[in-house]
Amino acid sequence: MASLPRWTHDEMARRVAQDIPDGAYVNLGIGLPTRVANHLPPGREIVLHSENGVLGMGPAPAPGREDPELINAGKQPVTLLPGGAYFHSADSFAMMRGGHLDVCVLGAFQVSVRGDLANWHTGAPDAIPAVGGAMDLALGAKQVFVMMEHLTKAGASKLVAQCAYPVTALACVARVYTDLAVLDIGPQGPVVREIVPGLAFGELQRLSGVALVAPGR
Amino acid sequence: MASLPRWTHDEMARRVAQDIPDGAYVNLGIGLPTRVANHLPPGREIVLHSENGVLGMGPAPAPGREDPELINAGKQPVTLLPGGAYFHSADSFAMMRGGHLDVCVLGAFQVSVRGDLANWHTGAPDAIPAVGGAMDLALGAKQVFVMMEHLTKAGASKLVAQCAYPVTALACVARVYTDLAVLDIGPQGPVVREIVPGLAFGELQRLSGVALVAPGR
Amino acid sequence: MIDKTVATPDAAVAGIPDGATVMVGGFGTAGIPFELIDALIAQGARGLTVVNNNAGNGDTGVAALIREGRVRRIVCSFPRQVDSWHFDAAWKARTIELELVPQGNLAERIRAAGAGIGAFFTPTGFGTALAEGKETRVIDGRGHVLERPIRADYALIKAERADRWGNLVYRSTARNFSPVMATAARCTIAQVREVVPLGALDPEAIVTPGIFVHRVVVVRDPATPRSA
Amino acid sequence: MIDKTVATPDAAVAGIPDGATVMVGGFGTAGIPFELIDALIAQGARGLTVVNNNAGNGDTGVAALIREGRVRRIVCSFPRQVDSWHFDAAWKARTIELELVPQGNLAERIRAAGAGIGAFFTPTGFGTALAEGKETRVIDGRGHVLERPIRADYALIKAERADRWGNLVYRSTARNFSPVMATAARCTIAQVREVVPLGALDPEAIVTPGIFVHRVVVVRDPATPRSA
Repeated sequence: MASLPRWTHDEMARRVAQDIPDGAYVNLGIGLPTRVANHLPPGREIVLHSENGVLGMGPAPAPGREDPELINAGKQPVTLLPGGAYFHSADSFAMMRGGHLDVCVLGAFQVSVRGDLANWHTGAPDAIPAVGGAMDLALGAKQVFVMMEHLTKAGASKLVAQCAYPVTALACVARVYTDLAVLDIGPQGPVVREIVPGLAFGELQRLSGVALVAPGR
Repeated sequence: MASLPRWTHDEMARRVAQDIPDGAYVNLGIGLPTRVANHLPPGREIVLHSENGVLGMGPAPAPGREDPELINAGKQPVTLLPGGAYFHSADSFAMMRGGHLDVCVLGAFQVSVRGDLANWHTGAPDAIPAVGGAMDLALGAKQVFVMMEHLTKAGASKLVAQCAYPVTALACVARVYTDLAVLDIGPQGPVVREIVPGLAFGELQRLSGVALVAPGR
Repeated sequence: MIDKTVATPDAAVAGIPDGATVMVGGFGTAGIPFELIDALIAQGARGLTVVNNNAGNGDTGVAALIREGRVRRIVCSFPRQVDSWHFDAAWKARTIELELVPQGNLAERIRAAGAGIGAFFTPTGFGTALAEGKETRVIDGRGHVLERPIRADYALIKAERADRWGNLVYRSTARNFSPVMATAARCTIAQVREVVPLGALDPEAIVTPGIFVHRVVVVRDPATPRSA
Repeated sequence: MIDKTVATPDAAVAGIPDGATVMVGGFGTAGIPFELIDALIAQGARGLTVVNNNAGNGDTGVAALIREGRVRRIVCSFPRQVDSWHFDAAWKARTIELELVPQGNLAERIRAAGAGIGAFFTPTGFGTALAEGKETRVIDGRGHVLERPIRADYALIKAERADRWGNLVYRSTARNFSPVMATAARCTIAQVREVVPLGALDPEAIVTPGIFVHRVVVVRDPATPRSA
């Protein structure tokens, strides 16, 4: 396991950022997806949405300039770019549910071969459940991208035939970016678009536990 | 008929205006109800709503100062008072449908003894139908008042056992102001609250065609 | 770089195909995008479904679109007016189809389309001829009608000011249906009196965020009709 | 004359009875009406149902209300946080009931209450544990869940400025749930930094028209928490 070639989190974020076109309206979920903001290609104007009621989010403020009332959905201080706008929560989720965002990038526990997403609850019976905007975000864009490690710490594939964790939304994921590969969720299952350099398709297939469609097929 | 004592339209409007308390949010329908605005008692601050997206309407502008983009739902030029606000049509009707207005005053073809309202369509088969905000207004306030002549030109009562015209909304009318009387729609039917001076209850009952509850009962 | 401005009304309405559903902002004399409608007439699209509160007044705007025979079907709340003669003639000739919708349901159905709501129960219209054939349900003792979203291919709207991202602010009661229509169309086209630099619009006061707007064209001195 | 201002937070929360449903604006550190919540704690109402996006952070605001044992039931989207220890303790002790609602459905259900919508079909939550027992329907090939309005007796919100009619404007992301909560409560109570003369707020930029607001109290220097 330790010898597997892997993309770093920043390399994953850079790879996702490459797929976001100029002019796109994008929501970056809490955690790993937030990092995509640091890698948006210069020259592209990309408008970031946060579900607590803002479009046109800018980078984090300089230290000491934080405003507790200008925050993103992860409750981190942010800034507003020229052209940004504020609105209330119902308008904000209407924007998502209505399919107006181009891309949402989300983290995941598991993604199934038909694009079901599990990212809100481990299913542990004593855990306090919390869903936040996860279920709305999973339906909230023309394309939903997932960023996750390919394997759990125990080495199990997070690409699965059927989600074992409680699902967030059904058949919602378009593309998955892992530390090992980039895969599209196609009608025949996950189609491998890229593999981390140094890893063979056969090895990726063996690790993944579900049938993958080879690149170029 | 010609010898009946009757309140004039302005007297009717003044009577309605007396029943609108200080601080009320009010929508005045097209036609006769619009006249109520001219009779609001001085010293009361009453906020007028128009369903095309304005609260805090003021009087008509001075001649030559009309703005075709500042109009009421009757498409007449109006003004905005200090404290007024603009909003879009969905927010405006949400305000009505959600029961936030205190009073709507509407015209009517007929009102039934259980408060059904008919005011949008004569039912003539060749007439082009048009409803506008009528059905929304009829449900759009804590209290719906109707202003209408008591009798048709042919002398038939517009208070009826059951509406012959297509209904606008069921069981929505709280109070009716006619040129002959003021009546509340109670569980036992219309309760006479006032009669035009010079008309006896018995005569009002005879003209009305439906059983009235006498004042003070 | 995002720049949604286009040079002319003709460029703004380019590509609207025959048979499209087109929402048109405006109520009475307020907020009607006359120059976009004129450009649509010149462009030639036919067989349109038009969604507007009214069915045209006088000889301009939606009335002109109807006069030119471009409208197959209209969805509105109040077609019959003293000066709706072009609609009246088309209706009597049975060359136009009418879906009559209570005004609040019209606004809410348009909002539902923009907000991704599949359907909603509304008390408005319950027990009336306009609810005939529709699913109903009594909720908390009150009758409701199930209403579906109204979506459009295009929305033509008028606003006061925009920036190059397509953020919009309106002026007084010219706002009316335009902000909800902007959310319900695949392509929203706004005519504005002025385009200001990015950042010049107060972010607290933007009514339509640019995400809902696809093309912006400046019409500095738009036509304003006399009061109907 | 309309004058919705009251002198103190204590006067603002007067009359909230035991068992009331109380909406509380705010998301994370933004827009929380701390001074109104403190006044509510001092006032003593018990057995409350609280509607808020979260279930309290640290030792202030909704967390303090929970710590004091005033909350029987909470309706929220995200109770579990690093500093939600008072909720966590009450939940483990089974002294608090939780209705977990996806955040967008929470906002839309609150809006529906304010807008007089009886129920609506939403795609959010379809096929998940949070839709169990709820009516579902496939509309245009997509699964939807029927959701009901969430109403309240009181809403406690924070805004930036008001006038004596109760018109409100907010500041940046402190807006969040407050404008929809204001529409869904029988009595909406706003704490604001400033009351300005009638007419001083731009009628194009008022976010919450005064019709939705019943009491206004000035808290010139409200508490702001550290980032959670």
